[in-house]
Amino acid sequence: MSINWFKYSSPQTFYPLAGKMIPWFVWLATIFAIAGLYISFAVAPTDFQQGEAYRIIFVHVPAAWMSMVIYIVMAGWAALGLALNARLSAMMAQALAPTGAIFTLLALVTGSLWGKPMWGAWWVWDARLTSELILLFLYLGFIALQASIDDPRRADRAGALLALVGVVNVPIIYFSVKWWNTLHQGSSINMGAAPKMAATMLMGMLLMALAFWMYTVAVALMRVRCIMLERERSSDWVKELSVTAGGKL
Amino acid sequence: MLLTQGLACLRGDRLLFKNVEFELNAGGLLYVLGENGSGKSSLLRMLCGLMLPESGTVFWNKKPIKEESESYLSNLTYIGHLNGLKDDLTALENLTMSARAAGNEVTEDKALAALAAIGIERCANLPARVLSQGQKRRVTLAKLWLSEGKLWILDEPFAALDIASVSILAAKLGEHLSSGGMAILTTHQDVAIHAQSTQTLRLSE
Amino acid sequence: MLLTQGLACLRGDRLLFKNVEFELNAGGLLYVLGENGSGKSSLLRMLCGLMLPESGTVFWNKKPIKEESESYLSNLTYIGHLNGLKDDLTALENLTMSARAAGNEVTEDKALAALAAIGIERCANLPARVLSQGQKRRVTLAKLWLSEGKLWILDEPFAALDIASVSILAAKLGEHLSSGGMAILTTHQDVAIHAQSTQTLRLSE
Amino acid sequence: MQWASWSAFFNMGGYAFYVWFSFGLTALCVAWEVISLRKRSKAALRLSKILAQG
Amino acid sequence: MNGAWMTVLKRDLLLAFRRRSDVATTLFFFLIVSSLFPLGIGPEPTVLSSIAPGVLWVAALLAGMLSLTRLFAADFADGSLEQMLLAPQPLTLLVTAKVLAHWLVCGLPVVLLAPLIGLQYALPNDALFVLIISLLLGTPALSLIGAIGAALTLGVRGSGLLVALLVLPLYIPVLIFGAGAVAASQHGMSAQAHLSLLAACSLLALVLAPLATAAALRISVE
Amino acid sequence: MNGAWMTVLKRDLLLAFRRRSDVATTLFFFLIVSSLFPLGIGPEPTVLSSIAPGVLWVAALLAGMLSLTRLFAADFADGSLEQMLLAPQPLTLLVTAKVLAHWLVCGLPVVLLAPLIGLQYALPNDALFVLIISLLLGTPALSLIGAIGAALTLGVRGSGLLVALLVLPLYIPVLIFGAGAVAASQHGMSAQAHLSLLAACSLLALVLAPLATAAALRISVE
Ligand code: HEM
Ligand SMILES: Nc1ncnc2c1ncn2[C@@H]1O[C@H](COP(=O)(O)OP(=O)(O)OP(=O)(O)O)[C@@H](O)[C@H]1O
Ligand SMILES: Nc1ncnc2c1ncn2[C@@H]1O[C@H](COP(=O)(O)OP(=O)(O)OP(=O)(O)O)[C@@H](O)[C@H]1O
Ligand SMILES: [Mg+2]
Ligand SMILES: [Mg+2]
Repeated sequence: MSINWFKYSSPQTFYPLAGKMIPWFVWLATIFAIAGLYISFAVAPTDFQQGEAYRIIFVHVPAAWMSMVIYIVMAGWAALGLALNARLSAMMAQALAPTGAIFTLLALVTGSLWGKPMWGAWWVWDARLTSELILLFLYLGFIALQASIDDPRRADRAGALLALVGVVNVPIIYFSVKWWNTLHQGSSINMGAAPKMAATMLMGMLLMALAFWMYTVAVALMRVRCIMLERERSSDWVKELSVTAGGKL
Repeated sequence: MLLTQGLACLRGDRLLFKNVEFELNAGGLLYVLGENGSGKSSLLRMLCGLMLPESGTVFWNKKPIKEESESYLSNLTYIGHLNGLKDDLTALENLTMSARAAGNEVTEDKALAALAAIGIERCANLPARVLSQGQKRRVTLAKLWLSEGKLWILDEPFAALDIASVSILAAKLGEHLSSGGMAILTTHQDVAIHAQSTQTLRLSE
Repeated sequence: MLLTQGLACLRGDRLLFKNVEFELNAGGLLYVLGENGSGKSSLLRMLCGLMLPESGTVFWNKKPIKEESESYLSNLTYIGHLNGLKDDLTALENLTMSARAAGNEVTEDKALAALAAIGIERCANLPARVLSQGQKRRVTLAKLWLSEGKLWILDEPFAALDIASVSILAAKLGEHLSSGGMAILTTHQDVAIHAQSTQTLRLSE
Repeated sequence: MQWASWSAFFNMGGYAFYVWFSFGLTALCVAWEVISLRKRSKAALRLSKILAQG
Repeated sequence: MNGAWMTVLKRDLLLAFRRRSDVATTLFFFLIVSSLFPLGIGPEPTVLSSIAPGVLWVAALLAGMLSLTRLFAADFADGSLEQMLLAPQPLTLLVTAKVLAHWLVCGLPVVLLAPLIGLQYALPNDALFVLIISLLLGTPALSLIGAIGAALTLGVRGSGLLVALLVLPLYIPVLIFGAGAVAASQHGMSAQAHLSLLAACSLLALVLAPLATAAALRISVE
Repeated sequence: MNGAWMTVLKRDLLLAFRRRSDVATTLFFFLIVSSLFPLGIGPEPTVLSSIAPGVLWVAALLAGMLSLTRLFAADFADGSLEQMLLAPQPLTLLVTAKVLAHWLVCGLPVVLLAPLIGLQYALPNDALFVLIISLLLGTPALSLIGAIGAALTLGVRGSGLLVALLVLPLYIPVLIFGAGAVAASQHGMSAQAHLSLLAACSLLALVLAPLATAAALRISVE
């Protein structure tokens, strides 16, 4: 109760605060990543069916998880920004989108790289794959919309609305895609058939997911700082900052 | 009846104005003056609720217009820089349909009378696309003769009008004010309007 | 050197002007005056060959400009209502590229000097989108300092300029004329330009 | 330990291309994102410095 | 209330009537796009009829989407949109009137033209019938969802393709159920389930899309 | 002469780089449209691979055409087009520079992205290779022909779909030879003949289209 949230939600005070938080998240991400990589390459045993290729799971699944989590978090920030007319929330939503898109892309690419040796095809029109592809389109739409509106306040609100519409649609899309696949013909491949995961594998995936998560926070904070600098370019605090930081440039 | 508190407007990264405050009561007229680009149109759009203020509130009958939206809007008549005419509809169709779309059930006769009042009944059946700039403006302004709202917000209503039409419009404004209406205008011209109380708000950079 | 015979201009179904004739020789300055909408810009565009005249001909060195197109165009510098700046390029990039695209090989230093001459070297590296109206106009006009053409056709070059820039530009025009150039201007402002021979062409409805 | 030798490790049971491409691409994306953000922040500061001094 | 709604609908229909050529353009686009495929794929009737549901639905979807860019653009440019926002009637309601007018003018003709193209693709009769029904049930959802995109991209630069990027992913469920219905009937199965889902999509869109569109319009006008 | 040409090319490329998101939109449109078809038609790999040439070519064609509306629009609005017309260099030449820039920015990426989508459609490797070659040979013709349409519709209202009407019929030969080449290689035949015809189309367009575009630009600017 005693914290004045409005104080922290002004860019001028949040900028240095974010600057202090970033190193912490970077460290956490590094530690989790080292632990996760250690488990994925040194501890986890070879899979008797898939051989070593299954180790892709340690980036694929966390990336797929993050791609979905980030979209939800992004829409949450967007909704908050729309409801409270809070600029910082909208900026956070904007800062998360590119990272979300990157993880979606990584899930797709690593999935394909896994699919080729396992299924013999780079791509099949499976429900999960297809809906991940559509998620990528949703991210790209959000980014493109914001990039093509010059007035930042309008860009924020338009983007937020789009993110919300997307969130309503994601489950519909997911189920329709599932239906589409099962009604036409049984897909010959079923990803659920992956072997029961040993605890070590789960551990590795969780650690990698945590690393990605911390990385996401750090990068989002970095990006939100850039957005603040660009938007408040002509405000006094940015000018002051740019002059004092000038020596380092 | 219309009251503002601490209005501020940010466009791009420029603060156009801040702390704009005034009170407008029945019969009152408010001029908003300033150079090109000083934020007059932005202020009027804020008063209508088309733009959200960066900070501050607009009150109608003591309540924020956000909460009183329906009663406020049914009392408001706004005419902006844009005429809102459809090139492919005739002057009469334009006037009738825009009044009806705003929830004001007017007959064709009434609309024709309004066009006559501002002196363009001759053009009633011409498509808007062939009208001259001033004639277009007058079709738009004819809406004022049909309006039942108390508050008129007009952005440069005299622009593009010839002298005769300016005085017709000024007389209409005087009549509206003397019957207890309110009006907010921007203008770059000097026009005499008869009002009980006249205020001036000057925006500057 | 520039001569017109019986120029007429039809816009929509309105005859804006007809029988416009003049002769402009080295060192000569021609003012084109008239109300808004009287056809000044249309005339200048005709002189450039951007618009075909309804009737009449424009001659450059005694030959119709259609036949002499390449030599005419390489002697011509036209600045219209529109600035022709790209929002996403910097002022310097805009200036250099537009000069080069017109076949005038300029170095960056020369372009910078031109910007400095008209007093906006400070903005050289800002994207055009963040410039003010007057600054944009000045970036466009800086082209005159790079121009090697004999004939300058300028549509309201003084609009949106502040007083200092107006006198800089007027001095540049005087210099151009005294070194044997020619200029055709439209303007609504009263600016003193030093010229050997000054003509005035008034368009009216 | 799983691996008989470093070369076995790098060979990934014959799936080297797929595994290392996946992990490598991920690392590349992370590095690119961080570097481009640093660049962007510097550019923003430089521009507002021009604005502040000009 | 009702009067304002009817007026908006009537005005848009009248305008469309005065601008018949614009309407015709949408139809031609649909026609041309769906005729391009036989040219690209080859004249084999069995192949053509097996891909017909998908191709026709995608063509309908593209035609609808591209005609949508115009839905609010003219109103935005000439100031009518501002006046609509200032009407005391709820904006959501007026939006439905505009979308209905758009559907009557761009959606319905496509529905009526589709069987003709279906014939070119050698679709059997009952599949043609299901095609019409599915388009009737599905195209309203396309118009409604598309309206959100059109409202969001008002006054945005380079908007032509941006609408596509925003709207096409949201169209996917409609496409799946719509094409699925026709394909099911082609394979002798019942199209019932798909058609019900399609209707559900349209209903949901009818409830939610006008709200979102109204919000988007308010943002764009600012 | 060469300098002006290079400058126009460089400027357009630089602008495209500064407006990356606009460029990306074209690519995404291509991606989305070609992903819609499997959703409409079904996931069966054999069916998909048999229609892949046609679908990919039609999608490339639509993406190219829709991105074309922008080719001269910005120059027209900000006055650079006037200045281009007044340059002493022949307008036809400068037009080729602009079209080349457009192709590098919108056509080439589509060519490079196509094999990726071809993989999704289960195209075999040599068909993928022919696909790339055919797109490389054919897309320049698309850009060149589309430029005529873009120039003709400058400043005309509702131009989005009008361009389509003007341009799509002219695209048909390119589509037939392009898709034909890929289909031929899929069926184990030589794609040589189709590819030569495609190259001929592009050459012909290279000779004629800039002339027509320059003429159209002069008319539009008046
Ligand atoms: C382009 C191809 C692929 C894409 C887009 C993709 C997408 C996804 C997504 C979105 C998830 C998260 C789903 C969830 O947690 O509910 C996931 C999880 C997973 N994927 Fe993939 N995938 C692809 C290919 C593959 C392949 C080829 C395999 C293995 C043969 C695979 C195995 C898995 C496994 C085992 C999981 C974890 C399942 C779970 O946690 O329940 N994926 N993938
Ligand atoms: N979307 C926007 N982004 C950035 N700046 C804007 C935007 N819209 C308007 N402006 C700027 O806001 C300022 C105020 O505009 P406004 O239309 O309110 O001026 P005005 O006082 O009505 O001028 P006029 O007398 O010309 O009508 C202008 O300088 C304009 O450039
Ligand atoms: N395409 C067109 N069709 C019909 N009429 C046009 C067209 N273009 C311009 N006009 C009309 O031609 C007239 C002359 O326009 P022009 O731009 O030459 O005027 P001007 O003298 O330069 O005015 P200003 O002082 O405002 O610049 C105007 O009345 C305009 O309405
Ligand atoms: Mg104004
Ligand atoms: Mg003029």
